[in-house]
Parts: sequence; structure tokens; C-alpha cells
Amino acid sequence: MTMDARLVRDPINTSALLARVSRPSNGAVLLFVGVVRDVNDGRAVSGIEYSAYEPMAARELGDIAREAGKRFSLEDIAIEHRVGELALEEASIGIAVAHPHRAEAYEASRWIIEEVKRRVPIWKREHYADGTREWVDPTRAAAPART
Amino acid sequence: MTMDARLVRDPINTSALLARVSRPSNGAVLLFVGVVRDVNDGRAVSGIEYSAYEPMAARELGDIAREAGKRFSLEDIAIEHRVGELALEEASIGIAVAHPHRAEAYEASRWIIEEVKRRVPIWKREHYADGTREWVDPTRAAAPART
Amino acid sequence: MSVTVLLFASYADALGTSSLRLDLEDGSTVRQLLGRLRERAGAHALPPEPMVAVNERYARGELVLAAGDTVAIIPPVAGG
Amino acid sequence: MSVTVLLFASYADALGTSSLRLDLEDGSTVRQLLGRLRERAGAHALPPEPMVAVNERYARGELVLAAGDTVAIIPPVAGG
Repeated sequence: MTMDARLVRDPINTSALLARVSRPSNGAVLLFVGVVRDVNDGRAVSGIEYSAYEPMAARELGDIAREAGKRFSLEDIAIEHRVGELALEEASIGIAVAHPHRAEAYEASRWIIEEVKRRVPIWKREHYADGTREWVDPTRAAAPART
Repeated sequence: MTMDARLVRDPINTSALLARVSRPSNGAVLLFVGVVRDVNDGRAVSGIEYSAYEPMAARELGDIAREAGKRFSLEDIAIEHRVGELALEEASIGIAVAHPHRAEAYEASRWIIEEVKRRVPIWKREHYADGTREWVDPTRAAAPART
Repeated sequence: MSVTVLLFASYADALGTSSLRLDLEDGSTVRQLLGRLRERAGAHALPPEPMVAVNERYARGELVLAAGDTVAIIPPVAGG
Repeated sequence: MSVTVLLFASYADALGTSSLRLDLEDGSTVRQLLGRLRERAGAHALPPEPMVAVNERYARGELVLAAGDTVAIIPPVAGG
């Protein structure tokens, strides 16, 4: 049984995440990787910086893993969220889950990423190609006026 | 753009699958791995053998990738399905998809695995710990009388 | 006319071969081919309406076959 | 009583600090603390009801604070 959630400063090793949840009783393994995109909201992005309220963010990540475990009868979860400066195409988050059956793996993985985005105190500052930087506010980006 | 689906005899390299779909415009990458389980329907499994109607199976896999591309506006898909003899914990299928946004990645990945299970002409013979072998019939396993 | 029939997995085991030739009347359908196939030993293993592919595409029972077609009888698939 | 206030990301930028101490009357609530915080320069950047965590747990405006509590004002989160 793996119930593992942490903030990391070094690049996320997705193969290691997969290995941590693999067991012979798990027929389905699902890995979600969030990646720094080169464009957001129409602006060219050159890099990203994640900062966290670290003790609380680590605890919330752990709570999410445990809650997912209960909710989806999941025994194998490994989550890593990167903090610090990230280059384009680097992974900001890796979520590996494994379950005897695929339905639960898909539901759990999706639930986990939505919870992470909803409640883990982590903030993202985008660095733009024009040299400016800005904290990203997802509540604003979702507003129709922004389209 | 990657639209890649194939049958393979060698072990599936999940890192290579991920690399094939990664691009700086894709913020979400999802990898599904189906793994040979040690127990099925209560019987101890020691290994598995997949056989395929190979030309048709390869074409159906390609069709599924293309259809997923249209249905979910997905430009990056890599699917590998293993054939031949597999040991426990080896991957029978790897499905990597990447998309600018996660909702489409999850929906597409799930749709692809369901379509593979529904229509790709591949058969599985389980080898049991007691030395017997049996072709798996998922239509029978789903019947309530089997529980 | 002559068509090739392919059998796989449990169907190949039951009928004792993975490939055979059948001579059918011109204009025969998939369903008629299945009727002929049922005359063979071991054919009780086939369900009432097995999945069938003609020239590597899934086909319905009413499809009319042509000389040289390859007709695959597809057991329940179990990939993934 | 004295509590510690933590500010992050855009809120820290707006208020010019990531941490400060506030002296409040005993029995003050989170909402009263926010009222005091709004007296400071840059506090216009705070929304009417920002997310707040007390001692690393999300808390509502009516929560009564205790001496020594750590109150984090949480900008819209953007992890994942």
C-alpha cells in the first residue's frame, strides 16, 4: 500500500511515480501529468514559478490522497507537486493511481486533480515572453468576460 | 502531431509513450497502463497470452486513435497493445494522450480504452497457477450468475 | 464461389483449425456461411450470432459475400 | 491578544509583506481580523471574502481566534 503525497523541488520522475503504485493486484494504472504550457490565455509563456504555503499544502495533498483512498477504495496513490521555478514542458504535478479495476482509477485520478486545484494552497506566477510576470488567478480566468 | 497505434511484441516502454505525446502546447498528459493481474475471478493467474487477428486489430487501433482525435480535438495519441506471452505485472496496453486541457485528456483516454475492449480483435488466454489455461470471455464474466 | 474462413482463440480450439475454405453458392450471406460452418464438428462452441468480420471489417449477417472474401469469426474480444 | 498573519503571492505583493502581527481584542473572529487588515495600505487587493486558514486549516469568518493563532490569507489557489 502506497499513500504518498509531497511537494518537491526537483523535477518529477514519472517512472518512479508509476513504480510506486504498481502491484500485482492492480490491473489499471493511471498517471496524470500537468505540464507547463507555452501559451496561456493567449499570452506567450516563457516559464513558471510555483510557491506554496508549504506545511498546509503538504497536509492538504496528504488529506486528498487519504480521502481518495476511502472514496474510491484505492490503496495505491502517489502525488508529487513541484514548487520553485519551472521551465516550459516541465511537469508541475504528477498523480499516479493504481486499482484492480480501471473505472475507479479514472474516477480517482480526476477527483484528485480537481481537489488539488480547488484547495491546495499553491500559487503560480507566469513569466511571459515580454519580460513581465503575473500571478495567475483561475477564478478570473474562468469568467466569461475574459474570453 | 502524433497519431500512433500499434501492436507490439516487446515490453511496452511507458516513458517512450509519454515522450511521444508531449509538446509545449499540451498542458495535460494522461497515461493509462493495463497490467496483468495475479488474480482474476478468484483464480490465481501465473501469466497471460494475448493473440490478435493482427491486421484487423492494428487497423481498429488506428481507427480508434483517429476517431478519438476527432471526437476530443486531440492531436497527440500513442497506443501500444502487447501480443504474445506476458508475465505478471507486465503491461498489456499503454495509452498516452495529451491535450491543452485535462478534461479532454481524461475523456479521450477513457473512451479509447473502452473502445479497445469493445472492438479490437484481441484474445487473452490466462495461465493459472494450477497449470490450466483458459480463454477469457468478458461477456461471460459480466453476467450476474458469475459473481 | 470460395471464401476463406478464419477462426481464433476458443473458436479455433473448438473447430480444430484456425483457417478453412468453404464453397458457397454465389450470393450467399454471412448468415448462410455461418449455417454451413455449423455443420462441422465442434461448431456447437459458436454462439447463435457470433461477431463476424469480412475482409477485416465488422459485418452483419445479411451482408452478401463475394468470391475470395476473407470471413473471420470473432470470439468475444478481451484486449486492453 | 496577538496573532500572526501570513500573506502569499499577489496579497503579499499588494500589502508589501508576507507576514505581520496583529493585536486584537480577545474573542475576535476571522472577520474582525480581516477588518483590521483592511486598514493597511494595499489592502484594496483583498476580495470581500478571501479564503482564510487558521493554523493551516481552512476556516470561516465567524471562527473565534485564540492568542498565538496563525491566520493565513489565501489568494485564489492555482496549483495542479
